[in-house]
Amino acid sequence: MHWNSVGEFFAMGGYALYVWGSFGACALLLVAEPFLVRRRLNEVRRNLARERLAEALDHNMDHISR
Amino acid sequence: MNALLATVRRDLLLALRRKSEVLTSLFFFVIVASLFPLGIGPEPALLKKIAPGVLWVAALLSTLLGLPRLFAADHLDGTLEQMALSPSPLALLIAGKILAHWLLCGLPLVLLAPLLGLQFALEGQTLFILSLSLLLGTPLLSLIGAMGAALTLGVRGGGVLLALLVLPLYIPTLIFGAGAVEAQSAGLGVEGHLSLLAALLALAVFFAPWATTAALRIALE
Amino acid sequence: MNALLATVRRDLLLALRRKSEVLTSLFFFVIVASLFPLGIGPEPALLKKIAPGVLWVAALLSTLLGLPRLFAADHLDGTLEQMALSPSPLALLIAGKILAHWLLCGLPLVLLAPLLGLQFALEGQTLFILSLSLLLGTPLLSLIGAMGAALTLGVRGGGVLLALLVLPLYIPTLIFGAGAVEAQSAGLGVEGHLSLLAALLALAVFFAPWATTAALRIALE
Amino acid sequence: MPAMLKVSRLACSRGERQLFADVSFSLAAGEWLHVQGENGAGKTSLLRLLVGLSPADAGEIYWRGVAASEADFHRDLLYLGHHAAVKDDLTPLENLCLSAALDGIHLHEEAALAALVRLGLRGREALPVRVLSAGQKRRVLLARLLTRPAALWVLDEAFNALDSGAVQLLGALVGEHLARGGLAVLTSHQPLPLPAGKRLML
Amino acid sequence: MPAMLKVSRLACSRGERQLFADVSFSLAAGEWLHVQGENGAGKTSLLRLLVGLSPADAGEIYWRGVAASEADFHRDLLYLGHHAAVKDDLTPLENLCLSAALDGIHLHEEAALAALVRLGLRGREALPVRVLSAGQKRRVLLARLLTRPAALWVLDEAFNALDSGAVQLLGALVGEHLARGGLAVLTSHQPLPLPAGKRLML
Amino acid sequence: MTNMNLINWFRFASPQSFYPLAGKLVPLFWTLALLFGAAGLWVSFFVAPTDAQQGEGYRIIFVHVPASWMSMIIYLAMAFWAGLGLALNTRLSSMMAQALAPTGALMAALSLWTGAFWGKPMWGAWWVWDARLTSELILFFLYVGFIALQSAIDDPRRADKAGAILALIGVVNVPIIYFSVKWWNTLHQGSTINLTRAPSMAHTMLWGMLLMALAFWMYSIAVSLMRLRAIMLERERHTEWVKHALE
Ligand code: HEM
Ligand SMILES: Nc1ncnc2c1ncn2[C@@H]1O[C@H](COP(=O)(O)OP(=O)(O)OP(=O)(O)O)[C@@H](O)[C@H]1O
Ligand SMILES: Nc1ncnc2c1ncn2[C@@H]1O[C@H](COP(=O)(O)OP(=O)(O)OP(=O)(O)O)[C@@H](O)[C@H]1O
Ligand SMILES: [Mg+2]
Ligand SMILES: [Mg+2]
Repeated sequence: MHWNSVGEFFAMGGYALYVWGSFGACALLLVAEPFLVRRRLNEVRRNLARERLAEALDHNMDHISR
Repeated sequence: MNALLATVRRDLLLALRRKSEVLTSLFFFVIVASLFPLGIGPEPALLKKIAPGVLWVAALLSTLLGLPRLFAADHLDGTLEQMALSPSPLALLIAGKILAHWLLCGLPLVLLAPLLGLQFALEGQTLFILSLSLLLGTPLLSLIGAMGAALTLGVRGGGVLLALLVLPLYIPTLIFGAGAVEAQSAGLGVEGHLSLLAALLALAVFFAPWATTAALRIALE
Repeated sequence: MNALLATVRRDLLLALRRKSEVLTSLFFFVIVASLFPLGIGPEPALLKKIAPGVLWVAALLSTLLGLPRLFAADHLDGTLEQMALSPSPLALLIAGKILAHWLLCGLPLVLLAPLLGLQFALEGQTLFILSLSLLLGTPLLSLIGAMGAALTLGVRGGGVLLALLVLPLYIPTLIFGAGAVEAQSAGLGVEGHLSLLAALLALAVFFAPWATTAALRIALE
Repeated sequence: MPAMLKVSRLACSRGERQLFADVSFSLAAGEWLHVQGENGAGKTSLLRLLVGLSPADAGEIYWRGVAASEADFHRDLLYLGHHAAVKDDLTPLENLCLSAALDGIHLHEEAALAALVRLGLRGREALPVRVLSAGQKRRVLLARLLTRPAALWVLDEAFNALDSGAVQLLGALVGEHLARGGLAVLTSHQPLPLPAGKRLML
Repeated sequence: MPAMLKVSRLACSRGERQLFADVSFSLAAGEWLHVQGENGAGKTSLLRLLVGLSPADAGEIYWRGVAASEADFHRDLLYLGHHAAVKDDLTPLENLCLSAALDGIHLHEEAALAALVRLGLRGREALPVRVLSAGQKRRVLLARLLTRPAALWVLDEAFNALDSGAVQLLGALVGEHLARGGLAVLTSHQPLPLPAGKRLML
Repeated sequence: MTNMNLINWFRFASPQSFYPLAGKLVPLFWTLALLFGAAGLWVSFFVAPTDAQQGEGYRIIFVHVPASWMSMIIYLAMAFWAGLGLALNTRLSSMMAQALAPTGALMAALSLWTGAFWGKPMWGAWWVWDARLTSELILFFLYVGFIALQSAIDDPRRADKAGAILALIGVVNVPIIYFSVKWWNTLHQGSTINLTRAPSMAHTMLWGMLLMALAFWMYSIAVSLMRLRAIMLERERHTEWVKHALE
């Protein structure tokens, strides 16, 4: 452990912009991507569910009209 | 006026339907601008010196690349015929098409140019002038390009002929545009160059749609 | 083999019928190469330094400009379908089309480049290396370009997507080609660059027609 | 009845070939003209000349008694040619709405949908036109007949590529148009399901 | 007579739509098949599948008893589709000679000229195809029927845009082909001037 | 015998049997990714010593190198699956390729970004036109091209095949990236991981890098599997198994 204070840790020996710029970008994108994928998956599921509901309604209508 | 907006809406919709189109026009700009350092070598001082010219030529070429498509599709499938027979004045519809072309091919370049300028190690103020010169210059490129596209419509060997016709007309724009950026990075005044660009633009806005319309009517005969 | 020659003959005939085509492709090369002095300013030392890069980029762009037309016309009017159903192997016909493309868009550049090089104040030996590098490089551009053209055939936003796909693949050719000329004008050895170009070319000659054919079959489905 | 469209002594040549030299006819409200002739006789050329897409060598065209070039002819005219004139990347619905917008007409989506359904494109409204069959593409174009009010219909081989049901339907549409007092100029190599009209043999 | 072309249980779907699921037929020498159906029924799709331009979802195609993908099928096959497949900038004569060359056939100019004349293009051989009328363009394409020997003709709406004389002529050509022991698969919305053949309703 | 194996493999390769399996694998890989990531971050910030020449700036290596490696590995995997899909016409492998592409593009972008943020302090420039940097940029463009091409074709089967051809053509670029530092002498650092030679870096640094690389690897698998599940549902929405899969 070679950091004497939190401030020193964040200063990164004068390279703060570069080190945190890199790690920050990685963190941001690596967190954002799973969320986007998750949203896509949920959306697909929602659409499928809606389609099946519509199909079920179609069937009901068929029964009634018959 | 409604008809103009309708054309713009239609062309934007068509472009969005080809999702990739908007993005890829940008990518072309980026890639062309990046080709030069590859061909010329990585010396930063040299790169900085040629940056305004390279970026402007890249903008010009990526506008040029989109030009043949400006009327060709509408011509081939007969939509242009229908436009010529439409009750709305043809010049208005054509102005709409040119505006849409600029929104799709010109505006993105203006927005992206500063980023590419960074790659070539340009500074803040110069980047600003670069964007400004492109903001005045790219509509001019679209307007002039439209005339060329209309003139070469349906002509044999159109695409390359178009380049041949249009590039000479682009030269003043290029000289004043790149000149402004160079003047700025050399610490000289830029108003002269920029006001010439603005004057050319004003002229073209009034003149180009009519010329384009006339050329299109001939192409349809 | 006969079928290959027949395709070449046919494409040359078509190009001659559009007389302007052969000439204008050349003109494009000339104009792009001449735009740079305009955009960058007339300093001779600077121009000489950027000459190899500029000429190579111009060659690359003027090849690129002709690519979308490589298969598009044959696709639209159904000739490509007929070729796929012809008793002759499709790969052979396609190889013929690529060869014709090089004869029309590549070879003229090779022949004209030394003249343009003079404009940029290059010397005799360097001019020779410039032509040699283009002689090895332009067929490579046609072969790689054909793959891209086939992949984007009939695809929405084809023209620009094509540039997006093909330009990255052109980069090695550009680096070695322009590199050879630069090395020569810097007085270094050029064999390394040229033999790499030749190796790439050999690879592409065997591989590209097949890949192109496969991509075309997909486009026809 | 007064003639709405009057054409006198039109002449047209292509290359060194004189296609026709002395075409005159007139149409009153509710009348239609069947332009007939072999392949290459000059039917398409005549129609393009009539709507003003190419200039005539000689002759005049009058619309409601005024020379067509001066009259507000375009507003009354609907021309559908050999070309599909639809965008492959758009859906039939979008195609219809946008071409109305270009004509300066505001078209409600329901009206557009109704036109497409009438033309048997139910279930295809939302597919890109690219994937439609040859006949379906023609139908998308023909839907404009229902959405764009125009007194004069000029249709060049509109019956091509249509199945027999669609031929009947188009016949009925033209019939209704005539009954409303419209005019039509048609070309076709097939017999048409229409009451007898004027005939012009090229 | 043994079947030369045998198709069994072909299936094809486009998008989510199943166009057909179980198409089987066989043709012997001298027989022809009329594929019928409404616009969008899947006729063009079936023909493209048959000639191998697009893959089938299921089913097999045999030519002379061998699977078509392995047989030397292309040599025996002539497919003319919706497309014109002629170059606008070339003359009819050049178009014909060059497409023969691509098929690996050497075509004498007289033979090509004779074919064009038979199709009523006398006087048009040396004009660029661009200026020809719609029907004349189709005729240029159809001239290939006379210059390219093939046992199986697959013609998609070949009767479109033709005038009645040309329709008769094409009927006669197909008739001769059948009489020589050829096979043909045709689509058309019009009644055809041909002896009754097999029919397939999609 | 081999025949049996092949049949087995095909059965396994069908989307309906892989969908639930992928669902079970995703949490597993997330856990691994988090574990390796935590350990890797610990090593990279608190165990690894300060570099003699570069000071603290060198710590960028702990994200730069994993991102660079993954961008190449993912490309190879994508090309492999795409090629398999082209050759055997298996639906699943094409979907795998499609699922991998965006993550690969992300990794390439991160490699470029972190490289630029490293280059500024070390070389004094955000960007230089050196062979490795350029070839990595090409890799990024190849990913973007692959995605753009696939999204531009609406028939999925056609999109798969066209994408596969592009992916296979682009494979040439990967060895170029890897060997660029060897073939051309450039600014960029050469490979430190070398089987024939002892690692030239301090062991702790090496460990940090490896841990982070593993974390990135697990992350990539987890995200791609999630995306794969979404793609499977989208593409097969009309099949019976999807209806049951949702229950
Ligand atoms: C945008 C700029 C950069 C790009 C695209 C890039 C790309 C890459 C790639 C692809 C690798 C992995 C290849 C391999 O393992 O052999 C790599 C590794 C590496 N890079 Fe970079 N790099 C960039 C900038 C930098 C900078 C500025 C430095 C340091 C001054 C640097 C230092 C390293 C180191 C130390 C490795 C690890 C080499 C190894 O251990 O194998 N990179 N880089
Ligand atoms: N430059 C030219 N030189 C000679 N003839 C020409 C030229 N341009 C056009 N033609 C002829 O003019 C005619 C044009 O006919 P048009 O297209 O009007 O025919 P159409 O009656 O519509 O035929 P179709 O029934 O086939 O559609 C054709 O016969 C064509 O060959
Ligand atoms: N992606 C898709 N989604 C849904 N339907 C599709 C899709 N692609 C094609 N189709 C449908 O498949 C059919 C293709 O028909 P095809 O072109 O084979 O018809 P055809 O029988 O030749 O008709 P025509 O008589 O009009 O030429 C059309 O009904 C079309 O709407
Ligand atoms: Mg006609
Ligand atoms: Mg059809």
